[in-house]
Amino acid sequence: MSETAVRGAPKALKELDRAVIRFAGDSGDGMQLTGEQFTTESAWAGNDIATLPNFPAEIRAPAGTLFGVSSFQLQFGSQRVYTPGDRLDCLVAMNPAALKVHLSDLKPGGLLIVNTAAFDKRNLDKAGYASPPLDDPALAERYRLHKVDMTALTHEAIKDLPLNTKEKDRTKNFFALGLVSWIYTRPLEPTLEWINKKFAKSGDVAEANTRVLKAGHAFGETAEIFAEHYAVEAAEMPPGLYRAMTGNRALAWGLLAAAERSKLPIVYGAYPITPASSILEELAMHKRFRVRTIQAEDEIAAVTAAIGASFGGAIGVTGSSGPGIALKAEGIGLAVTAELPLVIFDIQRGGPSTGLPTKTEQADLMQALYGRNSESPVVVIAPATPGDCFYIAYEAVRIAAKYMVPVIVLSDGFLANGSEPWLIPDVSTLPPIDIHFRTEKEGFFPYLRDPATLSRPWVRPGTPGLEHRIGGIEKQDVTGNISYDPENHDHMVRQRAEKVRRVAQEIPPTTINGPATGDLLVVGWGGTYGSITAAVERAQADGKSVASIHLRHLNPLPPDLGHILREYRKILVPEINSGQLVRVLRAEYLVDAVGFNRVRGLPLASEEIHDAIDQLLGSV
Amino acid sequence: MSETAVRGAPKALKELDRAVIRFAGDSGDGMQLTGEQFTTESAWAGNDIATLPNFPAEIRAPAGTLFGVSSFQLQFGSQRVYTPGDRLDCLVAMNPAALKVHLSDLKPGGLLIVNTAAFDKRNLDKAGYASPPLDDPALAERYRLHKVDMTALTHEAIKDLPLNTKEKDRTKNFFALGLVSWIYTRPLEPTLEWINKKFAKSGDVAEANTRVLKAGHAFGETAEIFAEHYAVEAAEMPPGLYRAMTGNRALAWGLLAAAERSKLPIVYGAYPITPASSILEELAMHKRFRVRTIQAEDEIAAVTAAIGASFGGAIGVTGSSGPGIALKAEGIGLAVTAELPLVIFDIQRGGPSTGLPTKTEQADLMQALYGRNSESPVVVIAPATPGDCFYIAYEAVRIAAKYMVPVIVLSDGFLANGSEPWLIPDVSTLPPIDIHFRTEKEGFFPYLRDPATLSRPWVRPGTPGLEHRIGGIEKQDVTGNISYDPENHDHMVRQRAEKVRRVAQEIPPTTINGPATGDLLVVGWGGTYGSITAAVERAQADGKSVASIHLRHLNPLPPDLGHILREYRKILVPEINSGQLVRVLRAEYLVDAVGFNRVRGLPLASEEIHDAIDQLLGSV
Amino acid sequence: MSTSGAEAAEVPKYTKKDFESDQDVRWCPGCGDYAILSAIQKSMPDLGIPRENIVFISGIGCSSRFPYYMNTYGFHTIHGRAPAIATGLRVARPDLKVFVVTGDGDGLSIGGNHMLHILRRNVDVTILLFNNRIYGLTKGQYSPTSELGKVTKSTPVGSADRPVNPLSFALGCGATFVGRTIDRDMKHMDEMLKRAAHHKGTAFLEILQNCNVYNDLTWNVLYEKESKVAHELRLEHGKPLLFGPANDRRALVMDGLTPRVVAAAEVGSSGQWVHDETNVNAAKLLADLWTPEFPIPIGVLSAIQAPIYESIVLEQEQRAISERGPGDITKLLTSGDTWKISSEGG
Amino acid sequence: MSTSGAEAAEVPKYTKKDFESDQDVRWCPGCGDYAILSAIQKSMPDLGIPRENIVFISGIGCSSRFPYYMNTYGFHTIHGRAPAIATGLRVARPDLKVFVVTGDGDGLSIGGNHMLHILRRNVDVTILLFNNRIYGLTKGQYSPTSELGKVTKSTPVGSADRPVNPLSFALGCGATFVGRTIDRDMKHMDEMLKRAAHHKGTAFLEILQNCNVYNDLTWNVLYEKESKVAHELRLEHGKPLLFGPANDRRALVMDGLTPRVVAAAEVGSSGQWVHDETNVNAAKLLADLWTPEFPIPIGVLSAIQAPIYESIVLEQEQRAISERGPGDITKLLTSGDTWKISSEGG
Ligand SMILES: Cc1ncc(C[n+]2csc(CCOP(=O)(O)OP(=O)(O)O)c2C)c(N)n1
Ligand SMILES: Cc1ncc(C[n+]2csc(CCOP(=O)(O)OP(=O)(O)O)c2C)c(N)n1
Ligand code: SF4
Ligand code: SF4
Ligand SMILES: [Mg+2]
Ligand SMILES: [Mg+2]
Repeated sequence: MSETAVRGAPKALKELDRAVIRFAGDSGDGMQLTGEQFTTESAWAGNDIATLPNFPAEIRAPAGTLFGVSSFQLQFGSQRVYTPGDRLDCLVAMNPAALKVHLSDLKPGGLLIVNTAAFDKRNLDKAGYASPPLDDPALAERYRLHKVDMTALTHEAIKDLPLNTKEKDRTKNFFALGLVSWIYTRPLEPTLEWINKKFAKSGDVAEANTRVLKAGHAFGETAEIFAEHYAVEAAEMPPGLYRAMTGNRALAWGLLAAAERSKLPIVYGAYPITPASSILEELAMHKRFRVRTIQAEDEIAAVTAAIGASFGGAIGVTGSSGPGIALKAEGIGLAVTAELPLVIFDIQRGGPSTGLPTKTEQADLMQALYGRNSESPVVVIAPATPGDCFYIAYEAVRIAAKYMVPVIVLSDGFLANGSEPWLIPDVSTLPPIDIHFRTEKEGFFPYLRDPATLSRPWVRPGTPGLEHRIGGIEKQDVTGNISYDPENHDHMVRQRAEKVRRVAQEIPPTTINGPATGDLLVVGWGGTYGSITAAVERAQADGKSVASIHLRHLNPLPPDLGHILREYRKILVPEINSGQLVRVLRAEYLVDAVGFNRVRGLPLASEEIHDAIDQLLGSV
Repeated sequence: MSETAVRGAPKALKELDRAVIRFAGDSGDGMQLTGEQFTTESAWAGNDIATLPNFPAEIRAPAGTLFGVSSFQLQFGSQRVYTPGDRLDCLVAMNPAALKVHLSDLKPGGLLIVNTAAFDKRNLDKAGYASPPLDDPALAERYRLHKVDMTALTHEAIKDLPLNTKEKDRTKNFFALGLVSWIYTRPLEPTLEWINKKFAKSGDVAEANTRVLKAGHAFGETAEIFAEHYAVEAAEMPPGLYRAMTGNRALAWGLLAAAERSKLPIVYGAYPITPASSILEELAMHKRFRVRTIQAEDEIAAVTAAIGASFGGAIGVTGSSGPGIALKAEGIGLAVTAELPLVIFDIQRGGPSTGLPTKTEQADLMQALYGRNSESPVVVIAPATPGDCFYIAYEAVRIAAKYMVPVIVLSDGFLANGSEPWLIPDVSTLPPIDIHFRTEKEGFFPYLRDPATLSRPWVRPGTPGLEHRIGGIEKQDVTGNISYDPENHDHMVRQRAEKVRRVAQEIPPTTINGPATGDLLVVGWGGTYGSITAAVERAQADGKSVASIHLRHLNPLPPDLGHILREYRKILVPEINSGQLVRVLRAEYLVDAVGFNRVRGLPLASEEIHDAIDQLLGSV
Repeated sequence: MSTSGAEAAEVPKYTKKDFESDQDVRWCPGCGDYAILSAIQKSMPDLGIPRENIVFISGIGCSSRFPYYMNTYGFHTIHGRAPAIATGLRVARPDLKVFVVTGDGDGLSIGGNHMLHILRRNVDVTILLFNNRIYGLTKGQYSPTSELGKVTKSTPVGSADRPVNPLSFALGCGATFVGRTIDRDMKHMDEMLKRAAHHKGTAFLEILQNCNVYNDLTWNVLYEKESKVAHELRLEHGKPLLFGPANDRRALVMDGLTPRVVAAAEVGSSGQWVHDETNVNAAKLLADLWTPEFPIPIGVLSAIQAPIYESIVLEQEQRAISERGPGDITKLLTSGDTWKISSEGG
Repeated sequence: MSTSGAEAAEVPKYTKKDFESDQDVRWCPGCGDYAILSAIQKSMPDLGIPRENIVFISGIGCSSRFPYYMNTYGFHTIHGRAPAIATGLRVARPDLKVFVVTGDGDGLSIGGNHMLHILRRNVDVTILLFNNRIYGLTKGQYSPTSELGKVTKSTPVGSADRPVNPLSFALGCGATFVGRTIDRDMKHMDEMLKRAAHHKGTAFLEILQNCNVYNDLTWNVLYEKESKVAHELRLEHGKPLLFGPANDRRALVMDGLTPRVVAAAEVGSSGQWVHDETNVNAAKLLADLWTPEFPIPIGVLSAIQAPIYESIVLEQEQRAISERGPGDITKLLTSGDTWKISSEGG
């Protein structure tokens, strides 16, 4: 991180172009809230931001345990920030367990702030520390260690308020927030506003949080221990109105936009599952958009209810995570052969089976492409960033309705919970979603296809004279009558495949980040967009002949992809799986693409991707 | 078909080296039985045989309708017979609908035998014949047409028996059987024996069928209309005791053999579905082998019940067809991560969705490989012929137990119902299935792996001192304790994949049918073995530089496969799907393999494969 | 909401013919499904709903082939899922009249969970369960309603499962309408079909059906004239529970919490058990009765009113719109914490 | 068969400690699951079964984390499938004592179908359903047992589904043992756990459980001393249905087919309703009762004997073997139609 001294500050104010901070503590310590507030403050400061919340599968894991540690990481900068960052400039550890779990990610010489009050014998034992780590001189040598008794300072600041000890304790995360806000010169206004809104009804709590926040801030200002603090300038970002956006909210709002533009009700059938549940919960709050949520008895009912809705002339949507998507396979197959619009959100998480419910992964690509009996082609698309989820959801509805086809959206736990400053779009500029239900009797057949899209007519039950029956048994093209004719079956298999291929018409030319031809092309999809872009731009800065492309459309693939791949001597495909897209590319284009694969439940580190690039180029 | 006159027969007896015959009629006409009996007679005659039953999805489709036609085809020969044959030497049509549906498959000059009694106005209308086809002179020109009033002749033969008209009518299929048996000089003994066994309790019915069978035979002998008949010599087949074997029975019996050799009970959990149901039904008849069948409430219960049995120390097996396998995906994922033995039979049928329940297909390969959430590797194997199903089922159990891994067996509707003369093996020569349950407490850990197989110990509940818990959440290697540790997860993902890769140790060297290097290699898997081999041997006879290999192991692939593929200039992969194995080979070995794909619910015609070979070679 | 929309539209005068589709019927000759099909087609005009507003949803099975033969909208879906699909359809289109046709396997084996949940949600759907106590389409394996010890293809020495009683199950799930009728009693079927179709909320009607190929005469006790008279108990609201031939009339009475059969003569009208469709407790008692100890109840066991799932869903939507106006995506996007970045910014 | 094998083995003297595993318990502080865990561990020695012959199977949910904390064999499987897995295990190993631990979501939402079928089959498994009327593990969406109109994360203006009553559902499925107990009544839990565990066949025990994070005090009526005394109806076989404080004792009586609450004094012992666990009709009536109109029944509603699925399956196997000897694959392969081909052949 480049530092330049700035004059005239009471304490030395150094300027940074980016910083990576992690707040870590007990599930009960409110680290997620602390991180979110720090994010908002940084957004106000005009920085670009990427965040990474990380919490245990247990609801409220017992205090002090290693598995109970919850953390929130963000990177903010005066330039484009692609990822939450790999290694930390600053770690705030609210207890020994947090220190134990996260210390290894802190850069040597990094800022380490600990709440000494939590470092008692019990907590040290729970964290498995034989001896008190803070007494170990090595720690202070390796890092810029700051021991702060936040608990005491917090209680001091509000001792006169009529709250019990537990309630007072609960505010200490705002002490940490205030302190770190001072260190990075963040504006406190947004948090103060939040406090007043949130605790409007309980004045004392509002007062307590306000005071503690300011106390933390003042502590940094005055305490001797902090020699300097930092400024991170506002980033060069396209002008406009911004908001913080998480992936799941963006998916939900993308559906709302689609409902408004298509003028159709949306029926969202879902069964709760981490990390997809918040889509259901978000949609349930927006009934005014004629989005109807059904919390179904299971995933099979969720997808089939959505199919029933599509049959009725609404937009049927369902969402889940890997295990739930597996259960929907048979239902999706029905939508494929019934040729009805259907949107399926798959918020990928660590697997197999129950796996790592709260961790991220990209390993459902093959399931999305092939996870059904027989030849059952569907459209597969994936968002690149939290904000992109908005456009992807909208696009999914548009394609599903236009082609009468299921569309699977592959998001993941990282995109779902991560957030970024998001330029609010002018919805009227989105491509229209024109629905025309067939009403003319003349020449109607249920499987009479549109020559351009091969889609069959969508008929709303209730339309006089168009009464008809469809089903899951193979049917004759055009008439839709049950047919066991061998040639017709072969024909229908090809029609269903060709219809999905036609969706390639909808894919814009692929943008290449870097030279149009060169030594190495890095190909990515989904939530690894940030890590890959950061790594590639670093390699380019090193003067390497490297480019990257990001695939939002995974089936069908972009028409220009084959051509692009052949312009590079090597192809690297980083994925959070054992190599799925790389197999698809090899099979499709017969190119010797190689994978970079780490399946740790975490985003890929751009540093590691950068190293992989070097290695592969080394061998050029 | 080569014909050579033979002296001294009352009617000219010509010798053929092979013949293809199809019996076709109403679902109610007993064509399946007729075909099966003719098959047995041909087996007695020492021919090699391949059969193709083909019946409607409806149970008893209304009489006379096109969709109600049921047929049974077989090829028998004095040389190795690989397929039921593409085009027919002889077609027996019991009614107009049967003629309408099947005539196009009869070779010009082929033998056409029709039951004139069924060609009344009603039946002609139902079959959609504007004018009576039998009166059309073109028919008699194009084929050797024989109009026989089988119904009348049948009634004549048994007019004195105390059976009602309906009962008498029902025997007419045996008239056809007798007639065709004479034409191809088949021994009647097996059928006569069958009649006496089957109708032991009802003497009149036995008498009726016997008389009608002989009447049909005599009719051929005496009636003027048949100028000649044919002999097909016994085939050169490995000596030994033979029986007719169908694929589903072979799968069931393979499990019985595995139960006997492993000394473990087998729990078969299944939910009925065509064409897999007969495995459940067959197993239910063999309780003495300690095979316990559970007809579960659905496919999810079927697979999870099997998993529960494996956890208990039995061999858990489940079976279904494509739609049911889709429902089992989540359960299979549990077995993957719990690392328990599990065998899954997938009897593939036409799809997607409900599709064509009674027709065959090979389109579940991708589902078997990838149809689960996240990285969820399993072993996938496939039988080549009906009889091979016996060895595949046995092998599946052996591998599942040795590696503590799920094994998916991909059979199909054609193998399931088709039959072949099968050399009865000496079961004691099969590789042993040694089960050792862990009992030593010393140094026990649930996920402590065997260095050779990477399999974890199998512990029978009830073993003192080894009480332990497993589950679907990611676990620490060795200890099996729940673990969210990123590095451990990456490690476990690789361990599970490597364990499946190690199964390659079990795969014998691939046998190459043809030159070890050349212009073209045809690669096949599953039920297309026969069609491919026949086509390739024909091409070889034409002097082409062509070889073929057949893959029984689809995951992992044979270790020598990559090397073999590189020995040929072109690679052709015929499949009854849109190109699945071909994608796997291209991705894995980066070879420019091309597919030959017809998805018609029928076996591939070896003729078409032969043409495809010519085409590809033409372009060499 | 419910099907009001449908009733609003003005309705042509229909006959049975208007509800016959052009598809070949593909059941076995002699199958009980033929009679049910004709009874349902016959009962349609009585609904007073335009044909285009009627939808038949089914799963998989011989019974589930049903929609193809109705000249209405229809969807032959996948095995066991029809109730869930119908739920989604009703939430999207509360103006449609929705029927679900299912079998004992489709509705109570693989589809049992969806059956439970549609019944407790009380979605406004008419469910017709054709119970032939066998899996017909898959050629004769036992079903969840088959008798314990039933010998079938999959149970050569007899099944080991106690059967589920569809009516008891439905009542245990909180069904608001539960009835039973027979494929060979056209008049009763017609009555019951109309009762079920007019019920507001989920109507569960079990139709005893003959599979003459794989389970012929499984309901013979109700087919043969004499045994039918002897064992059939016709339930009629407000009428006492009497059954049996005129010369041997019997009454069903309660003895504490145990039902008993006594000679009708023995009980004065005061002691009689008068059928009350609104008494769910009584319905649960009746659902469990069967020969030989008891008569077989036929008719409407229970019919009550309860909140309808999709009506509440739609009311919530209407309320939200009337209170705060229809959704406006632009307003939503710009609501809450936002900040401007001016072109000079950064 | 049942668990006889287990009982045969000679059994060490256990204490609660012997059933505590070495795993950290990962529930929220204050969760009702802690009390249930300790009650179950405490009840284990009473089983008189060697620890290694006991297996706990669960699905997914906070409640389903249970097996990790028991020092027995355990399998934490997938969501809703525990009953099916337990069925397969019992068929393979009728010598093991098998428990299923599940939740209101795991057992009655996604797992409803397996619950129906294990109950009708009467597999010899003890099912413990922790009912907190919420989805805990997924952080607070409503469940199938949540009250109509329940406001949760997924239902901001209230749920639209009528809840399912676990006891009525189980009885409708033909359950042979149905009981209810409470996480905050150690003594009663202990009694009920033992009763359930000793039942032959499927025992269904609902345990009212507090989720203090997402649905705190949902069972408060049975937590607060006073209201507990006022509303709890303790069911005891052979005892009259009396409840309420000493100074205001009340009796539950039948008025025709409708239960009524009257002052205890009013009914002579003759008019009393004496609880009979073997009367399923009575159990069905009791299952539907709840405050405010009625008391809340706690205890064993119904306990009857019926054929056990896996026992029949195993008997069929034993009979086949004893009648025709153990299977012999070589005999089978060479049975029926076979023919020889001699080396000269062809
Ligand atoms: C997922 C799935 N599993 C199994 C089947 C096979 N199957 C079709 S219908 C049926 C049972 C039909 O029984 P029932 O519902 O009683 O209908 P019936 O044929 O008796 O009218 C089964 C098991 C299927 N089509 N799909
Ligand atoms: C197939 C599948 N769907 C959904 C989930 C997510 N999930 C886990 S537990 C649960 C519900 C738990 O509720 P309950 O059974 O009442 O248990 P509790 O946490 O309340 O004890 C859900 C929906 C999952 N793990 N797997
Ligand atoms: S199998 Fe049975 S239920 Fe199916 S159509 Fe035939 S008779 Fe009817
Ligand atoms: S979320 Fe509720 S049920 Fe789950 S552990 Fe916490 S308190 Fe218990
Ligand atoms: Mg049935
Ligand atoms: Mg719960």
